[in-house]
Amino acid sequence: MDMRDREIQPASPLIAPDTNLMVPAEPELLVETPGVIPEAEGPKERKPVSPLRESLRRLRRDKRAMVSLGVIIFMVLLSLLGPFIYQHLGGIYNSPDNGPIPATVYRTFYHQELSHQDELPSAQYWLGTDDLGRDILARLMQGLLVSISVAVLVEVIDITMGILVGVLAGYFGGWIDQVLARLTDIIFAFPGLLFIILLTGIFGTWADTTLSNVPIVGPNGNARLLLVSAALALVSWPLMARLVRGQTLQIKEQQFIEAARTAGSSNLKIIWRHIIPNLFSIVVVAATLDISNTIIGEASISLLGLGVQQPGSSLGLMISEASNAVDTHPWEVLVPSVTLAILVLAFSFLGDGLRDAFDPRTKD
Amino acid sequence: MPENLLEVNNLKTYFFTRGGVVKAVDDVSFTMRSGEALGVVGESGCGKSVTALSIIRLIASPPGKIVGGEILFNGENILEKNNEEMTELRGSKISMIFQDPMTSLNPVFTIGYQIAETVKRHRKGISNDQAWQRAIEMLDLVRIPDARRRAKSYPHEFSGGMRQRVMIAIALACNPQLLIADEPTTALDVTIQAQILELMKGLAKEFGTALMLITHDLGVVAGTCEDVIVMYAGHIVESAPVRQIFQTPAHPYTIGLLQSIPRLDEKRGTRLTPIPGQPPDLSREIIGCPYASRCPRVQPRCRQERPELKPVGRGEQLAACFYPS
Amino acid sequence: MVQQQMATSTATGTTLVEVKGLKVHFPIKGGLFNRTIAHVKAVDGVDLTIRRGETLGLVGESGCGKSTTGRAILQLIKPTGGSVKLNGVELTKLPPSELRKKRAEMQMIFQDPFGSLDPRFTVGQIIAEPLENFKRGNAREIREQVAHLLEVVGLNPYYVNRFPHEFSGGQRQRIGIARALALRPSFIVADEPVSALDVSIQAQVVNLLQDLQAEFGLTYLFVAHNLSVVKHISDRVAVMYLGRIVELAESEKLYELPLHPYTQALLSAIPVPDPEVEARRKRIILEGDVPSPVNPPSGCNFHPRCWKAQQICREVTPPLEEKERNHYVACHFPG
Amino acid sequence: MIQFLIKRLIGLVFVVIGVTFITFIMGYFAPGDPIRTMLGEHFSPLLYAQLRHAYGLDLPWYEQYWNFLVHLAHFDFGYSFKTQGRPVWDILKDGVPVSMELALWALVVYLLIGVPVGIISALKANTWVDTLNMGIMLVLYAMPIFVFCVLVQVLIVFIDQETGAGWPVANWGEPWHYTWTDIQFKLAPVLVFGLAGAAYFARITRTSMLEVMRQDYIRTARAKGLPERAVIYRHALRNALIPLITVTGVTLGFTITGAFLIENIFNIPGIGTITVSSVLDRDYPVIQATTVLLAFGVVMGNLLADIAYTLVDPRIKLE
Repeated sequence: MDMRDREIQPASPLIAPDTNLMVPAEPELLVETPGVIPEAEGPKERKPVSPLRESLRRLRRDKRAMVSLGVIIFMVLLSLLGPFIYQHLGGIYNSPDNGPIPATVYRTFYHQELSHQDELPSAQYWLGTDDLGRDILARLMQGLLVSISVAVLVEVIDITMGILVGVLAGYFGGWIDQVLARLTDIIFAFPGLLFIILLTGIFGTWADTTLSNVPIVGPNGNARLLLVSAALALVSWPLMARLVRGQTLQIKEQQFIEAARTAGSSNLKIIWRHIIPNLFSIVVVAATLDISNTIIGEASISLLGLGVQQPGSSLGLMISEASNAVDTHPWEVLVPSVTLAILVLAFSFLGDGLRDAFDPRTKD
Repeated sequence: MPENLLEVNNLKTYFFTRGGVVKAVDDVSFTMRSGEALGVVGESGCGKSVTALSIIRLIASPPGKIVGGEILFNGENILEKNNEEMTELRGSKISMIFQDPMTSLNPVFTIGYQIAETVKRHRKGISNDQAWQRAIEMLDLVRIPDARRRAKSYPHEFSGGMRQRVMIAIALACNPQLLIADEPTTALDVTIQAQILELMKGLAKEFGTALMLITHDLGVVAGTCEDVIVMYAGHIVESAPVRQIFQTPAHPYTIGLLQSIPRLDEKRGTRLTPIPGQPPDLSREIIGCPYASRCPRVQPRCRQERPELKPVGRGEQLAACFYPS
Repeated sequence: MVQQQMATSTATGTTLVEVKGLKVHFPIKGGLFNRTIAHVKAVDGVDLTIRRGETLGLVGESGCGKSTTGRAILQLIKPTGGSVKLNGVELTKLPPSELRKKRAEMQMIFQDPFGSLDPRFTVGQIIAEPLENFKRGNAREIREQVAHLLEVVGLNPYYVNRFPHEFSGGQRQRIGIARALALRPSFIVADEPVSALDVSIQAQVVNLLQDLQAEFGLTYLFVAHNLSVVKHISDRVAVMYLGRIVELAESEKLYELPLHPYTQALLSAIPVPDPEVEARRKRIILEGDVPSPVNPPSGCNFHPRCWKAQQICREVTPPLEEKERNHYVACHFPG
Repeated sequence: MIQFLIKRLIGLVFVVIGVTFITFIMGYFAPGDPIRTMLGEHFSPLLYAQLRHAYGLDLPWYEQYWNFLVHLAHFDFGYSFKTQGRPVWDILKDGVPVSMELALWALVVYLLIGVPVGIISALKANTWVDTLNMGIMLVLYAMPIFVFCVLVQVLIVFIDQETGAGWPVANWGEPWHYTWTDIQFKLAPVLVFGLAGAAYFARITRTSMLEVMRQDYIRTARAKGLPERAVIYRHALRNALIPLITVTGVTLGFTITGAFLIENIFNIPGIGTITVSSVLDRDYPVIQATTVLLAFGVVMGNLLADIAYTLVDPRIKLE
């Protein structure tokens, strides 16, 4: 998971930085200058095209990215609204163990219906049940909710810290830059997953007791999610900061920064109005690609038994539970695996699409 | 032996891009004699580099493609040659040097190797040692001091001017008949430019090589070339011996160019006469003369018909204008 | 006639900018503990006075420190040493807030028409930025000023909401000029303002700069490597070599009678678009490259390439002295 | 060169100290008492005190850390908490060869598949060959590695059921032995691991190759009349491979991280499995040791890559 981040490091000679900052190398062959205004031409009704609008237009033409965006929106809606709709669509079931129970009970992700173990999809359980008779679809939707919440939480921290530290380090240099450099050195030598394993492994039981009182996320064995998120954010923000730092250094060298200083703008204003808006595209791309890492990271931790605990659900936990019986019930391991793969691929494709949209030249 | 070393007839090189077809070179014809020094002048985007790359058949394809015309080199049409025959020709009969000496040499090979490689490629049966000796000889010729030792250096150990000398050494190593120099001094300082031009001129004479010098700098042409071609928007607008171009320019664009650049020997207080507007977008269809929108002498006819390159009555001078001066 | 008037007016003009012993040394880090192991002496003791209303050309080959000099005068690069006075006020010792106020009086026009405009700002925002910083009016007044400035530089105010990438190089350079004019500065450093433009567009911008100077009474420091353009636009020209000024004279005089060997070589190296002149001219072809500013040659730093060099040139740095009236040269054997 | 090495070695020591310090601090502040866990419900206070002293846990934290560093300098990782008195090295020594074998073969697959696929894609850029190649590589690259493992397992199960073959879905053979049974065990994990990395290498190689093919010196090589073969394999490839050296160094981090999951799913008794179980058991000395080993491996990998880089690229001087 470390490697994914590398691919967008500006330090690498392979990757072209934000186009909008670049002078076209070969004007003679540069034919795609979007409609330069000819001097002879009088004022015409034509909307000004901002670089952002231009990028979004390119993104809309990218089928793969748009399908991915659709998949992501669908998964988000599924995880948020899915359980309520799903529980309304089922009738009363007469359980041999529990008597008559409504769908709001047996279609929850934690209800164990031992009369229905290891079943394939049916009208009652749309995606079948697991070895404890729990509804796989319900668990899947809960797992998605976990993945997406962790992703959002981690990215918020990641972007905030990354921009804050990265811009300060890049713009002012000095001790912040030194600290950041040392920090990223250590993180590169300390494989992210290993660190997260240590943190969650060592503080997991503590989190179970202390953090389970936190509202919303606390109950249902999800207490460790906060810990997992914190751990994921802790290893991802220095990389974001390094990326931002590199980009800031590049923007800082642009003449428009010097021009702003000549125009009497203070450092704060230059950072706020010139540096940060120009970081927008690279941060959005990096964050989108990083969501994939975060989701994989959370799933990996749960897979290793250090994340979400029973009776909670997570895609990683589902895979881990089902993989013991992969030779007898492959269906149970396929469902969460494929869902996870689709979710992660969607974010990767969207990230790739965003990168191309912001910088059409990378697409060769 | 044919009369002309090079004869370009109705050359058309287009670029097929998402934004449309860019007619970078559109119906260009000219000739070069053996040993002649020809200057091709024009602003960026006028098609001068594309013309040169078409002659040596190094147009990046896609998006570029030579869609029409013929290029006769020693009477043979280059456009009909296959790839293998073309590689035989490149570097031995036709050589080319490029604008940016900083990036034109491969950073991981020594200077000597890069010269010797060309020699090895084109001289059948030459030994590695002999090729290396030739490399050192060439480095001496382009006046790189201590050539024997410097041959083992890598490009990054050389300055821009020195690297351009190495490029000249590579280009001339096999005694080519034609040397195409695409803005060879644009990236260099004036004092270095003077060194390089002097060297190139001298060596071309010595080797009997015809020189095609592509530049945007009219001054460079004036001191180096015998004949001049002026290009604009993919067309040749004027061609003439160097003295005529500067003394009696016929095309309004040539006149405009001459009046818009400050001269070192001008009297103070003179004012420049700029050419208004900017060159046309080549991805759009141009009807009539491409210079019509900027021309001070424009007539209705110029906007409808495209003028052909015709003699303007002063010997070898040709201009593509209905109303030449 | 015109010529003479100009000469006298510049001769009597009062001093606007005074530069003394300006030095800019950039440290090179390296070694085991990333300590400074050497300095790039980009600017190494420059003295200049710029008179009110004149254009002083600053010319030299790449790496000679001419752009750094311009930036150091504007305090965009902190000078390592020396003094810069604008209207009698010492700029190098001003605290940052005071310096920011001073920026209204001194502006810059940049080389790169692509990189000098923030791609995410509209033309209006770009030109309004200095006006907002200095609170020159409310939103409506600033809008009016921006529209006026666009007209002044020959652009249609209709395009105020367009983004830089929708303009050609020449048009962008006009936008940059409008921004520099916004605060009505008295002094403008133009750093290679036309070198990124096509020849036919260069003349448009050069003429515009001259017109604006007449209209607003501007003082220019015109930095460029193209001596023909510098000579055309400047009243006086200073020639730089390896961080020092080697010759300074009225532009006509410098061309007619250069005193420093480097200036002579430089002038003779510039091609003139006239085959007759080219055929007649005698070329001085300099040997070798410009030495590294990390380790400049001792004494007169031009001596390794100079055909007149004597022992004294290797040992003693010649000072910039007035050898003729208003003609300064730093050479032991001028002429 | 010497100066560069010294500089890098100082950096290496710094990083190892940083890594161990973080791990140590985490262990020190971890909730719970390892000795108490070790002794179970019933114990005498005397025994408790003795053990605490034996493991040095009664010292202030800085002394504990200092002792750890001193021992580390002698390659002494101390004793395990879980299995009392067993040296940590004794626990690790079975896992290390297994993990190294897995990583080494995976690296071979990275290079042997990833690099050629990347080159082919770059040379056929934007044709169907490229699109297909890169489509597959993108999926392999973006998919979580353990999902890939699981899918392969499902596939093996399916094939076993259909053909009656007894291909194993888990476990590892004898390290560095290659009988047919060993190969059967090792093939799936190595391929899964290798292909995931190969996808990354293919992408990097393609980008790098395309970048190089655009360079001016490639045009020069063509203008010299070199045949396309020489242009690509002599002039382009040599330059395109330079960034790959750095990537290979960086990949070690990925290889280690990936190994944790692969070993978990395929039930391979490597260092990853040992780490995870020692974390679950809170066996700090073992955790410390594995962390140091892995961090050391990564840093050494980067160092070797740096040295290799300078050997290939004449522009870089080690200063």
